[in-house]
Amino acid sequence: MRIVVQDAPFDLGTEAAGFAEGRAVSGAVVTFTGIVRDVDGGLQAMEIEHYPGMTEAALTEIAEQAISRWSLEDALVIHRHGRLEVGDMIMMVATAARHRKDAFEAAEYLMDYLKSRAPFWKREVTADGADWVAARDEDEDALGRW
Amino acid sequence: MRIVVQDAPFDLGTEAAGFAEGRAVSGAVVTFTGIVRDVDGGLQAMEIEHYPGMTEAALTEIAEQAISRWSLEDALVIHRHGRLEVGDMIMMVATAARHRKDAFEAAEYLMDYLKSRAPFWKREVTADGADWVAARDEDEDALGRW
Amino acid sequence: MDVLYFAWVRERIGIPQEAVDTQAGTVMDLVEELRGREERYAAAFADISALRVAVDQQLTDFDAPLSGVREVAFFPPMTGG
Amino acid sequence: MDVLYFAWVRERIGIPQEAVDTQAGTVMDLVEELRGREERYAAAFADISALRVAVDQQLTDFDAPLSGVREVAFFPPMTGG
Repeated sequence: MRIVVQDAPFDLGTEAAGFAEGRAVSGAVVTFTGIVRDVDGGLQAMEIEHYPGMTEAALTEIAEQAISRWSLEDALVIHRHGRLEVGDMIMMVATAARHRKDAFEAAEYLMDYLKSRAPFWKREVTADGADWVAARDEDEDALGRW
Repeated sequence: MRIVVQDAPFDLGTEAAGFAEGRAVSGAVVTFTGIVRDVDGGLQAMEIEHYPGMTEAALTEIAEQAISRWSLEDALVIHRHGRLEVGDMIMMVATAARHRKDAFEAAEYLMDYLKSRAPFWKREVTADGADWVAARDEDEDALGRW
Repeated sequence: MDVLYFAWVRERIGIPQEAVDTQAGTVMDLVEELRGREERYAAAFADISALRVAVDQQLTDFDAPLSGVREVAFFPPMTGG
Repeated sequence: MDVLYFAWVRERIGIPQEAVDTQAGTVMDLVEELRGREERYAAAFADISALRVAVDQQLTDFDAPLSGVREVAFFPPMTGG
């Protein structure tokens, strides 16, 4: 398991290839990558604040839960903070399991918990100023299925 | 959309990074990678036969269905044939959507259809000889949810 | 019409492909015709519930008509991914 | 005890962190105490249903006891991923 919290960019290609490299136990590797998206056409930047210390602990706990529940061979979580531009990669998760269903479910679980239970807060900067992104009810509701 | 059927290896890192590169419409990119797994400890190789012509047509149709149903910005399917060793990557799919739920579902849909509706046949080579892999009922059943 | 065989169907019949001159109206008629040829065909087509068929590279079923068809393929259930 | 504020809670109160000397028994008692201080605290804690709390870096609720606690953090619902 690897948990990375950093302001620097990460390289999806290197991370995905490194994670999948030489697996003979797992037949299935799933990755999810989140990218800064310009929803209404005026986004200048996305700023991400986090809670140093608690962030790493929360991500570790979420990943350990996923590994145990789906018997994963491995899991990876990378999450950036600081200022990001449109098109920048915000975060990624990766899961390795014997069967595809487990790898998919575990990756969705990681994402659902990461959205609402890891201490990150997003702020969108536009020409009109900066606004904190409101948590969405459907993200909270998504936890109900696990 | 890109559909690739080849006997040569592919580079997951290059493919994943290239697929996700510079997306400003999609906030979510999911990849699935299938790897040759040594299930019972005696696998020497996996041989994959396919139906040239029909394979590309079937994969294109499956990907078009996924793009239309989940309003994907893009989809990628790469599938190898020929002789593969344990740990080799067999295939990958990638999906790009605005929201994570769509990207995940579309990738699972691609995988479910690719398992049972694209003309590939796997044969496992062990010290005892070579055996065609039997289709699993649960793979056929998986189509029922779509 | 070209008839193609894949995986263990190909192995059982012993060839990957052949040209077949037939008046068969449906896939099932063609199967009956092939079964009557030789033991290896009878063995390959013994249980058609274990087989799948594509007509002009589209998956279909054994009732499918063959008029105007250029290519028919027989194979076991697919195991991609 | 260290009290930390994040996102718009931090902005409303105007500082990211402060040391608070308190006898508060629970998080809610601490909230009441802070509310009584100044308008900016009252504003930040006006609607606690819009807030989340972590005690020693573990998410918890406003009934949580504070004995032996070193760090309490207040913030809006998280928006990671």
